[in-house]
Amino acid sequence: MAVVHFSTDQRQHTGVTEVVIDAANVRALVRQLSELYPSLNAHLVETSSTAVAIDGEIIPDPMLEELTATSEVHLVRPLAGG
Amino acid sequence: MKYAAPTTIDEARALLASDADAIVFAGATDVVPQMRGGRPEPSMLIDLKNIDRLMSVSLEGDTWHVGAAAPSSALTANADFAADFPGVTEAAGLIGSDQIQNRSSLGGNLCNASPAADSVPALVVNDAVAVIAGAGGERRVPVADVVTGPGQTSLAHDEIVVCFELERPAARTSDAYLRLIPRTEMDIAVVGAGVRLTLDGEGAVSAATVALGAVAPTVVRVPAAEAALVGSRLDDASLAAAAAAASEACNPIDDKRGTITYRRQVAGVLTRRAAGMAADRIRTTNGQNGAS
Amino acid sequence: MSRTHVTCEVNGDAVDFLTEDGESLLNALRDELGLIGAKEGCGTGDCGACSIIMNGRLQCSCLIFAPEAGGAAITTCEGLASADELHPLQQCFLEGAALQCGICTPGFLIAAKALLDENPDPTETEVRYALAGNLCRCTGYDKIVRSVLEAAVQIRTPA
Amino acid sequence: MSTTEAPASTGTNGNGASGYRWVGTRPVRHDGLDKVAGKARYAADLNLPGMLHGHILRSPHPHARIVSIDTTKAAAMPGVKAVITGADFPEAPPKGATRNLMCTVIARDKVLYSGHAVAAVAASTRREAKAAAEAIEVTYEQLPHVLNIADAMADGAPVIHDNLLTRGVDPRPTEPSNVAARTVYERGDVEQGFGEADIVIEREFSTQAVHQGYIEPHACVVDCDQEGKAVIWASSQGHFMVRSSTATVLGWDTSRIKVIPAEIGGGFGGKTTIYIEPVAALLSTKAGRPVKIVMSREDVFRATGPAPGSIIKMKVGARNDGTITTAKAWLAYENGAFQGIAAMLGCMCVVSAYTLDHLYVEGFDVVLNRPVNVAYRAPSAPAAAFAMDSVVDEIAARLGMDPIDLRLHNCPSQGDPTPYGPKWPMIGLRDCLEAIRDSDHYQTALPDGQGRGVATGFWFNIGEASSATVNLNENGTATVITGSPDIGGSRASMALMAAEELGLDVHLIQPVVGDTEVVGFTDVTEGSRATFATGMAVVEACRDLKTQLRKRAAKTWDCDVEEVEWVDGSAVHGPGEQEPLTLAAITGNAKRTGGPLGATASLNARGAGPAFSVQVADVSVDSETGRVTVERYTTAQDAGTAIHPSYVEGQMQGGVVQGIGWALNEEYIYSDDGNLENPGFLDYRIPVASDLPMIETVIVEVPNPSHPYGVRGVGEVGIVPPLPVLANAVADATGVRISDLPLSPPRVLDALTAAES
Repeated sequence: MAVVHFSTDQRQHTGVTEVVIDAANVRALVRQLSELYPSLNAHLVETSSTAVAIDGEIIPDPMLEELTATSEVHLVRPLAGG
Repeated sequence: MKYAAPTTIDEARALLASDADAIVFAGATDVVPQMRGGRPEPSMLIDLKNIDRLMSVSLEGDTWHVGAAAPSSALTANADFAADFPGVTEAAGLIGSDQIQNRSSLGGNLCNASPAADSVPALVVNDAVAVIAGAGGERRVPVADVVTGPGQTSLAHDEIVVCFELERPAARTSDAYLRLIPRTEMDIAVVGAGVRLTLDGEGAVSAATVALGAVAPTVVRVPAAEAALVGSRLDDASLAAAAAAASEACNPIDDKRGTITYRRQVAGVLTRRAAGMAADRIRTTNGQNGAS
Repeated sequence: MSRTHVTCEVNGDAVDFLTEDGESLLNALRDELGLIGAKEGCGTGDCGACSIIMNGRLQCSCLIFAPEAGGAAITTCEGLASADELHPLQQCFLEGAALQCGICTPGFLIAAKALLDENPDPTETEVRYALAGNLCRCTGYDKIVRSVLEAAVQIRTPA
Repeated sequence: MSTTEAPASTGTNGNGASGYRWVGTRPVRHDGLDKVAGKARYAADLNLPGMLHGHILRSPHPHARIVSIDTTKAAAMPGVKAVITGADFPEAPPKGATRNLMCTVIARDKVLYSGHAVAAVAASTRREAKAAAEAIEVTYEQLPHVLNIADAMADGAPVIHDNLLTRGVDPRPTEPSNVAARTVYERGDVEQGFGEADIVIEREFSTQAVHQGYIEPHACVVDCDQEGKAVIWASSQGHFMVRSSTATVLGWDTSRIKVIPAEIGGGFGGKTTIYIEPVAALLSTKAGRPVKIVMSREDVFRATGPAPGSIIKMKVGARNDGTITTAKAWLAYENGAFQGIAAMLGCMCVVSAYTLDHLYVEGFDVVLNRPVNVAYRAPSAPAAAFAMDSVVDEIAARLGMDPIDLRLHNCPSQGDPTPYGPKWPMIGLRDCLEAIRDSDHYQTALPDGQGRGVATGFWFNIGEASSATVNLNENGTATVITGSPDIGGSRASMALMAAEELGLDVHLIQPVVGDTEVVGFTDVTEGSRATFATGMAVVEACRDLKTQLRKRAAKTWDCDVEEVEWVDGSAVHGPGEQEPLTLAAITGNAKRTGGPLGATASLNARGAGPAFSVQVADVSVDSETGRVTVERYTTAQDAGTAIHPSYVEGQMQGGVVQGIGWALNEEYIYSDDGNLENPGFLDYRIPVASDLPMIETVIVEVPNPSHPYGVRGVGEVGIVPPLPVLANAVADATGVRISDLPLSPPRVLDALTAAES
């Protein structure tokens, strides 16, 4: 279970600002989001939003990341630094 | 490319005359960057630093002889010279880092013919004369007349600047040189201003020379600023008039280092400040400086 | 290009090498003598990473044509330490964390030595101006300046 | 400085008063002696037998089609052993990051900036290689170029990539443009926010492209053999990156390549990518000899990643009590020749130091005929902070509030939402603000004629993958091998953490940066991650070793391992029936108890702690010449825990001074014909020692709960505040607010003159 928050861009594809998803990890969560919002996945690829922030931490390779009932999830782009 | 290290002026001149693509150098502080920057490589590098006369700094009678290849640090380390020409000394001391000052020379600074050369305005206000060795012997040319344009001099290919002659200043005379750079060191002058003043016994200016660098293709003497100073006691009005005249005399360009507007504005400011510094130097030495 | 056989003294040793006439002394030191302490950061005398002391004067070796070194006495960073002891400047740089990436360090040490040889008791301002020809992009100069001032104290008052 | 309820609460200002024996102390770094003795080997310091020198020919045009390249003449020149052009490299895909990398290394059909690599030569000497490269005949068809954001975004602008369709615009455009992407972050209702505001300030800001300015130019030596194996000695922020990127550009399998990390002479983000390694590798393959390439300083400026310039429009509203009600920001960042994420990062950072109920942030990434953008310490954050913290400063002045009080009033804390969505973890912004407020500097009255400025800075910090191997030697010493190049003292940090874990004197630990074949995969040293993430791997390996050491002791004592504790570097028998066994005693006896002891840890580090810095400066301004002098400077930064305080201070001071350079004098200056006019340290003016005062530091320690010692990265955030700090200080000194950087003398004097009239 996790609460997924959508950014302004993403809302155009979801129509909602957030959704509660019952998923054990990010891969399962993304699968369910794709079913719920068919155009979202292409948008995420398009915007390179391949990272996920879970409870504030941005994780660049998140697919197998486990989720808890209280996880707050944002779909974001990976960062780079100097 | 061939390296040559002549020990006499004649030898150096003969080498230069033998090869149209040969160049002379002292510190190479301009030559090396120019070669890296794509300027054609010379066929011969004639090193002038092994010729004694070009390396010496000496006072003979009332005339200072400054070797054209002597490093700037030879001037800044010479307390007697610095006392006579604090402005020339500070100009030489502004050319680059300590590393550069141990190589850069007044001859190179002049013959590189950059409009922004620091030492040239300082030499010009002191009526310095360049001694030039050529086919017909030596000739003496006011420093102001050596550079004819950016990168251009009045020297023939086989001529070499040997030294600079500066007459010791008259009593109650001193000079100053100021430049504007964005950092505190290592930059090329955006504007440079040299001023020499003589004060009379009453503290009024009896003689003044003003020269600006980096504000025109060559160094600019500013007679109007000099006229504004002469007869004055360096009051605000005459200093402002000199500053305005200096700004007016500028013929600058916009480039990566500064704008036309900026250079004009700052030329006036530096002229005023350099005049103040020169006057302070005369007052603090209580007229004891100078030759007589 | 012509070549010149150069004989000189480097860090107290008599050495000789063959160099192309237009080559820099920096490249000769590095390639012919294997003295890699001096670095090329710019090749135009603007960064000081190639600083050496030649005939008692601090200079950028990238601006010196190698044949100019004939008969000269040269000190590079490699010549600062003795067999069993670092130069106080080196020790103070280590203890004062005055280096990060270290590429500019040999040049700073040489420039600082040249300063302290002439002025054993410099002010902070004098240190800053004496080192103005050496660029460091890592440290902001703070710890370098402090370390030079500390070394000056140690050299003036040996333990 | 301050401590919180985090697990590893540490001492004050890096004085080691923390209960740790080694962490927080200041030993001489392990690689220091080589570096002060001139013995440390950087990539350009390596010479191999038979080595050739490579030289790269670069485009003199900012935008041109390559019609033809004739290498015949060059190939016949003396000493030449190999000549290559873009045609010798694998074809690049039509778009994406791989194309951008491949086309940065060498141009294909078009050159996209002056300095773009076009061809290369390997020859026996540097001079021969250069002469031959210059003899390569390239025919160009020049194309119109764009050099700045306004021109690139204008209708009818020359299009650089004919397949670049703006991302983030719905519906997606069908015609190409120079706008690579649009990014939006939004919360609440900004109009409502402005409605609630008593004052609204709207300003436009610009910054110029600046270079990282590392003193060591890029250099590498590559030796390819007849079996197709390549050994690369490279100066980079990550040798595994060099391996994978070189493999990508050449279409090689990574296992063909071994990368040996040379010492690195500064990076600051600029060496998180490659330029020359694949070129040298191909030349070496063709010539059958090792090839060295060393970039000239001019080429470093012309062809390697600067940080982008920007235009930022800010509109901020606040109530009379100092509450910032809303912010609206429009940001456009230069991307160089290839699309990047500069504006996206700027959008994420721009209001991060403030709690806002209403915000709208829109960013545009814009491609230009300039070299590719590469990271530079907290990329994109400095320009963003310049805009926001300039406006905030103006608000404070208008409201008559102390600028630190105003920031404290709007300061986010743990659990508040970030502007980009997720919630803040534990952060130290408030602590940094208080540290500056309470500093001697801020408490000292401003000298007459000077101006004082304060500002904040934020940077994410990142984790990523790291590996470490720790081997215990038979004499009781340890070797710590990591894959993180040591840019500024990280060997010492690794050794200190290992010393703390193992209870071993830090000088008995030898930290080593291992090549790609001796240590596990490790990401680039970027995002302030080395001490955080690689340190975490070191700690994990050491903890594994401690378990092994306890087992060996249990075996020796013939007791249960649960009865053995590891205390201060020795195995201690809980029941007290045995004399403690030192680490050296156990390793000396290791063959009898099961063999040598070693442990490896590889991990993907999680929980990088966000970094904040707050800084204050006093400046004087020469009102007649516009010269700005920094008279006093103090920086406070949240380090989490300072492992080696001297090098934490060093990172803080170095970042500040780079920021001062950015604020005052550094800028890329292009001529109208698209050539860089200041590709050297003479006219690209990085600060020199005499430009600066001492940079006073206050290490704030709000430990990061995700790291065993509480480490946050310290490498980047220091560069963020100086831009607004100095602009605010100049405004305070002169009464004139300047919104275009750099604050160079002509610009400042212009502004002062304009304000007078």
